[in-house]
Amino acid sequence: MYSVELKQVDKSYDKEQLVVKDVSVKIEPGEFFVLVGPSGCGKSTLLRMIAGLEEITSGSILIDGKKADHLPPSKRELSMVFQNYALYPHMNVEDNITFGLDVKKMRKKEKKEKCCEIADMLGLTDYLKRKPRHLSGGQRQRVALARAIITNSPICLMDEPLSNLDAKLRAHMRSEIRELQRKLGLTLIYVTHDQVEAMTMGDRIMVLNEGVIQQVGKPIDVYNAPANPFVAKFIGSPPMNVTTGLVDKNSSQVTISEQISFSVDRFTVKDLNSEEVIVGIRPENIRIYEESSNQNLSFEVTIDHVEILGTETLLKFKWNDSVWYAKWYGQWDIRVGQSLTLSLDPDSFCIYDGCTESLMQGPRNIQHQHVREGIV
Amino acid sequence: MYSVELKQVDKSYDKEQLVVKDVSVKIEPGEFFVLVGPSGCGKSTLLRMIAGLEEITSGSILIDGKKADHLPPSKRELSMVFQNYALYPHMNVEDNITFGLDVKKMRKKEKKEKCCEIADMLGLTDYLKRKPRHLSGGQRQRVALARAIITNSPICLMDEPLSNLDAKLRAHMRSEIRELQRKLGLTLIYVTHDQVEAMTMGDRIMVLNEGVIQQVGKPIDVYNAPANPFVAKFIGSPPMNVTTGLVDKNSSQVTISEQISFSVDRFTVKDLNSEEVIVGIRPENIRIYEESSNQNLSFEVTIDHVEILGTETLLKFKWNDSVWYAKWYGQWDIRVGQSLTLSLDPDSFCIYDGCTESLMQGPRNIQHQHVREGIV
Amino acid sequence: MKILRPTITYMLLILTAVIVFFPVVYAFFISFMSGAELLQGKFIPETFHLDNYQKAFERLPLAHYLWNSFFVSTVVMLGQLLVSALAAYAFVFIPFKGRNFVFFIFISTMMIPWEATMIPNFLTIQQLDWINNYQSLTIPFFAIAFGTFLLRQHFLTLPKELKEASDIAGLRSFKFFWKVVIPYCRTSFITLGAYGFLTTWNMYLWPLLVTNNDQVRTVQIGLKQLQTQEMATDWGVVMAGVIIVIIPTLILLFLGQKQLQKGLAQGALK
Amino acid sequence: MKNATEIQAKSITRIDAKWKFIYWRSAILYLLPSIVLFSVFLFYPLGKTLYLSFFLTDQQGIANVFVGFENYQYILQAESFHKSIKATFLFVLYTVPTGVIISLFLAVLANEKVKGVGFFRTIYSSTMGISVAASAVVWLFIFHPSMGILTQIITSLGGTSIDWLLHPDWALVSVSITTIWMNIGFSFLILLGGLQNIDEHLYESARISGASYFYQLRRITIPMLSPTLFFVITVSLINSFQTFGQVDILTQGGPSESTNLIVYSIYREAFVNYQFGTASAQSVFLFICILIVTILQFKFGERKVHYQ
Amino acid sequence: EGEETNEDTSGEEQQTEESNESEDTNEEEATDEKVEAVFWHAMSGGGQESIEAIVDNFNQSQDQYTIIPEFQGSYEEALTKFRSVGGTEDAPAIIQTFEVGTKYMIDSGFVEPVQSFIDQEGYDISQLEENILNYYTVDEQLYSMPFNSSTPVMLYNKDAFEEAGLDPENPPQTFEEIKAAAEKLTVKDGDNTERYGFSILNYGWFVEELIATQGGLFVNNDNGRTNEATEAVFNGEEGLRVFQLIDEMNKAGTYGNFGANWDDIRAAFQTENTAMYLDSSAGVAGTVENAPFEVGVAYIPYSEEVERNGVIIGGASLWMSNGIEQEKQQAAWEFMKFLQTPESQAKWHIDTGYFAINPAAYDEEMVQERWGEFPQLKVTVDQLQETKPSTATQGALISVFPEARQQVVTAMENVLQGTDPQEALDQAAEETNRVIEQANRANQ
Ligand SMILES: Nc1ncnc2c1ncn2[C@@H]1O[C@H](COP(=O)(O)OP(=O)(O)OP(=O)(O)O)[C@@H](O)[C@H]1O
Ligand SMILES: Nc1ncnc2c1ncn2[C@@H]1O[C@H](COP(=O)(O)OP(=O)(O)OP(=O)(O)O)[C@@H](O)[C@H]1O
Ligand SMILES: [Mg+2]
Ligand SMILES: [Mg+2]
Repeated sequence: MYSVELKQVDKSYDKEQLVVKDVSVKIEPGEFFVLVGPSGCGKSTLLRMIAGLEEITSGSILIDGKKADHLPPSKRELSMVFQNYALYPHMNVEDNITFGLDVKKMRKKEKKEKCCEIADMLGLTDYLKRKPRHLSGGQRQRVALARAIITNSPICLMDEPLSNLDAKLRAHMRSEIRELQRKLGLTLIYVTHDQVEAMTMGDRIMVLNEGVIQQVGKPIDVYNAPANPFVAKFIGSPPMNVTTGLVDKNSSQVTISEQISFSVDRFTVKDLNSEEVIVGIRPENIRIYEESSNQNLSFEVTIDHVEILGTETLLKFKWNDSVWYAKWYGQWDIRVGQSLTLSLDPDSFCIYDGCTESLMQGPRNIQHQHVREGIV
Repeated sequence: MYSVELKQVDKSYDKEQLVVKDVSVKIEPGEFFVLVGPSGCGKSTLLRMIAGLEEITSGSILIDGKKADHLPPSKRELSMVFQNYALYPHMNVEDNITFGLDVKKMRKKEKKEKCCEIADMLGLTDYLKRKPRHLSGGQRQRVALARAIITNSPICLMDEPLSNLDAKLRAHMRSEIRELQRKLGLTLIYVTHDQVEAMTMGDRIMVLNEGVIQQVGKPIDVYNAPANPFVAKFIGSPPMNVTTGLVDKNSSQVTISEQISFSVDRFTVKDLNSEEVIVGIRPENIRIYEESSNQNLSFEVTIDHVEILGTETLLKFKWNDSVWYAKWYGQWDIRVGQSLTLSLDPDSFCIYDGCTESLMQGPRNIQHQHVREGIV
Repeated sequence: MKILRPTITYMLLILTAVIVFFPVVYAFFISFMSGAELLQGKFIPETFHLDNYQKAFERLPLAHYLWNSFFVSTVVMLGQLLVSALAAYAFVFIPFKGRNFVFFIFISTMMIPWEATMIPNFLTIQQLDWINNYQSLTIPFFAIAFGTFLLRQHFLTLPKELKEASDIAGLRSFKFFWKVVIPYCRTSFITLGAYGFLTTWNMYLWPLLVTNNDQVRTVQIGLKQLQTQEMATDWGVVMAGVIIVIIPTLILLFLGQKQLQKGLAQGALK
Repeated sequence: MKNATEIQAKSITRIDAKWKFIYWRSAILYLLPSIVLFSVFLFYPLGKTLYLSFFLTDQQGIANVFVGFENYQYILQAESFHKSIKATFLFVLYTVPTGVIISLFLAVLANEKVKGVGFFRTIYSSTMGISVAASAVVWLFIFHPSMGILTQIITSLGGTSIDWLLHPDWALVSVSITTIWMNIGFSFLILLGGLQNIDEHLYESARISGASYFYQLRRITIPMLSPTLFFVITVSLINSFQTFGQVDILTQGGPSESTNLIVYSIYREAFVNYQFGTASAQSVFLFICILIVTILQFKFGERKVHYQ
Repeated sequence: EGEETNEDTSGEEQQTEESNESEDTNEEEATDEKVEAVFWHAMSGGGQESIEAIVDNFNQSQDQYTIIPEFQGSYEEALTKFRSVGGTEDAPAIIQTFEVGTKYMIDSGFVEPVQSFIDQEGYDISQLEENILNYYTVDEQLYSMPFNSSTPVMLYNKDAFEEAGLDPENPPQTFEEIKAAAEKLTVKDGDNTERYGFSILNYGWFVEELIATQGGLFVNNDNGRTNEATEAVFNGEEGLRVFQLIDEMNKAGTYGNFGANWDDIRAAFQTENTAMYLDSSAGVAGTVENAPFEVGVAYIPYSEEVERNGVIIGGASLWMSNGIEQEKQQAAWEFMKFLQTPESQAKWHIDTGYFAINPAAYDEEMVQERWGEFPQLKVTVDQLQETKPSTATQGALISVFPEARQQVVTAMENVLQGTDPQEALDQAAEETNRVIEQANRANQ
């Protein structure tokens, strides 16, 4: 179990534009660390720099505490799983798996044994003699995993390993990879742009945008209290609804769309740099207006689109010049075009500084969201 | 708005094996009809037969009530969107869109006007002069749509049009296509193997397996009362938990795993062909055991895997020799390895004949699932 | 309409095939004719006697020539594959400076007419004392720009992750070349191989220049030897020679046609 | 944020240099066989040719009188060389477009999905396996003024027999026909491969639009095939500039030097007349011609080409 | 050890070894000491068969020398190679070179004149055909040993003569007679000419011959025999007459053009597409044998304005390399002598139709037999023997002969396409002069 540490790492391909900017983070030994961000934000670049496939422009990388900037990939004691699996199409599964061992001049028998062991673990025993093209997507994925695992490298890097699989298989492989990582105690750095994977797999996730770290933390924390509107919108599906509000510093009141207003913490307001704040609320915190709820936080909308996904219903509507979503548990029979009065939960707001975009106040009702501990 | 009717359509490529078997269905004018099923089940084949790209082996196809078996594709008044878009890579967007009109020898000005109109509708105006390879996936998808729409054909066929897009874009395009179909009043036949698309887009869906129709109906009906275990497992994510139970015909009691038993309708039991039934229950209908619930329907399990997806928590565990899932609303702090006592909701069971696999009794608690009408 | 199209297609196919293949069939028939039949301008011989073939083989050590041709073509083929593959590997997988420039130089060599360099080459061979050696028939042809180009195009299609995966595993670059690149690009190797084999098999002027005796001569020279200048040519025998010469290559071509087509197309597309 | 200059300042040039050196070294190793062979058998002779073109050579082929550009001056004003150039360009004009069009036609035909098409593909590609020497001999006989099948067919149909290889105008045509036939196989194979790479869905889409066969051919097949066509045309151009064998066997450059293509003229200058100086000058001229044509081809032709 | 030193031909050696072994197993020792001499020739087809048979005979006739025959492509191709190996160890002991290469060979300095062996040994060459020797004798020295020699003759279709009302036993002799006969022999069917009266192969040699038989020269300085030739003179009146004949007949439609290929013109004759044509004496037997009609052979025509001078010898001769081991030269010399024996010559004459260098061969039984069968063959010999020796019939000596010949062919083809004969000839002469001048410049 090795740690990986990045220190002020920069990367530029064309010596002009920085693709990765000043990234510093320490990945603990045995951690499942997820790197997430939109396409082109530099995730792969970062991973490839750790692997040594790409030079770093400045900064340095420490593996197991030792400087590794100029080590060739093979000396970094890591393995890697590629998005398209990078299986050698002309070799059968067994040869593919033992490919990395060839270098190590292991005895043939030993190699075979090891291969069988791993194949067994991943349920590949029956396919050892097949060529990759005769395997299904999930099986290929497993071969790629096996190939990474067999080298016994303490660090494993994965670059969107599941993005070529269909939804069902993806769900299955998610848990498989997670279990494997636990069992082997790997330090795993996992790149994805799928936020379901980010949410469910990692011990910690790091959200990246345009090469800059946005937030590092436990998935649930990132979900509940996104550090800035970008993270708020990126994590969660449908994304958090975000709008601007005006703040009255005297009364500590925030007004949205001249219609809705609520009060915020006094101290929070003091730190504000501008009159404007960005207010975010997750779709599940938008409710049907009931008599009992706060009059100030309700508004009427026309539903543009309804999607019933079995146990939950998704509503789409326009409000305050942007598209909003609401997500309710259960199957709701709502027609497109129908008018509804909705209300917001004041305790669920995330409030960001309109200028610096940093989080001023997170939601207070996280307790409400059924986090129950120790039920037996 | 034309209707499309299939009458006992068979298809065989090699004159030996039937790829599509005895398919009869009528697609109503203006309907959004989704064809769903696992890979290789014959969806594309069916669609291509409707388009006239593939001959039908037996049976017949009626378009707008008229027999169309031997019409060439261009005479069937339909348009088609392919999975890989099939854009002409050497033509710019405008030429791609107007390709169908070129064939019809329309006047240049008229063509241009029409193209602009459609491009405007789909937000492609800025890209008209670009080549497809300079477009993003979503833009390409839109060009393909535009090309299909511009011909004004009353029927549109789409073969997995979104499968090459990433999740976010897919969600967006889903509603876009649906809105377009409504606006233009198209009869749309839509092939997918993604059940989210199936659930959210169609007026009706048809589930196909190995070339045979499994069920045709409204998505919500299919979800709530799948016609057989195949559909039950195919629709819904995570899939419905399915297990076998023994039935005592006298007492009308079903026993699962010698541990859980519940009674079923007397008349249902009478029709049974065997002693065995297949019992299905959706993950969201598995609850934490509370004192108040039925003792008979509870059991203890060890949790293998937990995934917290923002607003819902997914649990995986083994019971009765198969993998089961439970899905709860909210963020639950449950650790892997923890033991939980769970209970089943007796009103949510789907019970299938163990022999014929047909639905004997659907869930009775669909009302419970918050279907509310006419809230203003 | 449904029947019409295949019918037209078949008619065109047959017609064009007859035209294209006619010269070969014609040569085949003539190879069985006696001199008198030839003068009568017949197309199909009265009897298919093998006299001409017998004469051809008697007159020249054709079997030995065939063997030489086969040997030389095979060696050139292997040499070309190796040399081109090495060069293509460097162009694709080693990011050295000036790569594009060197590649351009390579490609430009395709434009040098072989005849333009033949005289100095002949002198070189002579200085190397390679006259009458298999070396002189093979080694000058090991490096061909076309081969490098074709293989490079195919190597480019190899996912770069394969290279990276082997980098991480720590594989030597030569081993990667040997264990991954070559098997992965089998089609284009077959293509280039067939191409090299055929072109070498068909060489005439150069083998004649650098060989003096039957020992290492190739079958195309044999074909020339069957023709005469001042004395009357025995056309039947010549055509028998033609048939003998083209049959091995035709067989090779028929066998490898599919691969060849795939591979060549790959090289053609940038 | 840091700017570009800062980055450059920070980057460690020493390490850079080390990697560059390693890459260079291994690149050289891999390229060595090619470079050595090219140098010995291509660049050195080319240089030598250039050198010789400024000399008169004696009977042993040794350059012993330096004449500067005299050889060039001579070939540029000599009528027979003008004829050579004219013949070469005519030959290129006859063979390249026709050959490509015929191959394209055959490839399109053989791309139809009908039973037994594999057999026809084999037939069409067969000419690739027939050597220049063999095919020229066969065609020589086909063109035979008295025994040749062509003359016989024409006269039996009541036409006027044609002096295939004897009339200056026809001789070049005859050599062209032979050449086209010989090149069909190669061009056909490449074009067929290109056709098969075109996505079938494009045609299905066009069929739904109601595009006719020829409309599809014009608007889809040809543009999609353009990279392959470009390649075939380039290779055919280069090849036809370098045609030698068929001329040697069919016409020896005659009659009236009408088929005295440049390469053949070089051969004759060098090996029959032993004028290495003028032969070399012609070679250099030819090289420049091919270079120019190829560059022009890449410059203008490639614009029309669509790459995936 | 002999085996080790000569790797290239070791296979060949084994072959001879084997053949010797089968012949006489006791002479293994002797086999090793045999001197090997390489013989480059340019005979393909039947000629190759015959030459190899003769070589075989020689190799078996004695046990000192082994001659190894090696085909080297056409004369030009063989010469090309010789140019580069000449004067070195790699040079063959004997090389067969066509007559137009004579001057080049002499100037090259790579050859040993056979005269030196003749003198050394006192070999009697008077037994050989004088008119053949003349060609290869320069400055009183016989440079090479004549080998396959031929002359042009006119072949005609006797049946056609009868059909046209001409006397088949009295063929036309002069240009005018040819013209007249051709007129009658030409058969037309609408636009198509079914049979032409007369044809000449587009080959410079025939023009040279037609000039020589009028006593005309090809180049100045007595055909280059008294001094280095500096100028072409074939565009003089003799040449013009030949070209005018061709031009006039061509315009009259009685002249058939069958190109530059020997086989084509023969086929044309045999398929009765032309009634008279000029051929090499080497081709006579084959044509007579194959033609489905009676074939007549006549002397080549001459202009009525001059008297007949006869023909220049064509074909090729054998040259001996210098700079190689003495032993090999000796082997070559022995072989050349062997070739001159009446038996060898008789076989050669019969197999190929080339002349016998040694007229004694004609008395050999096999030749007489053959002549009985084909009396036409004798005409060719008569024509040669009747030739008046002169610088004209001795043939031209120019180093750039192949080029000059090519120019003449081009001129001939141009005339057939309608160019004025004088203009065509002048152009050819001018070109030839240029090359001669250049060659002289380069070889100073
Ligand atoms: N080899 C390269 N040369 C130049 N620019 C590159 C190179 N590789 C990547 N980039 C650029 O660097 C940026 C980051 O790319 P990177 O591949 O790291 O993104 P990513 O986060 O992995 O995206 P994705 O989710 O699409 O894989 C992009 O803007 C990309 O265009
Ligand atoms: N052209 C063909 N020739 C022979 N068999 C075919 C052909 N096309 C499809 N099949 C077979 O028919 C069956 C159904 O194929 P089809 O393409 O309709 O499946 P699908 O439902 O569209 O699958 P997917 O979701 O993977 O697209 C498969 O078993 C397939 O192998
Ligand atoms: Mg990436
Ligand atoms: Mg499909």
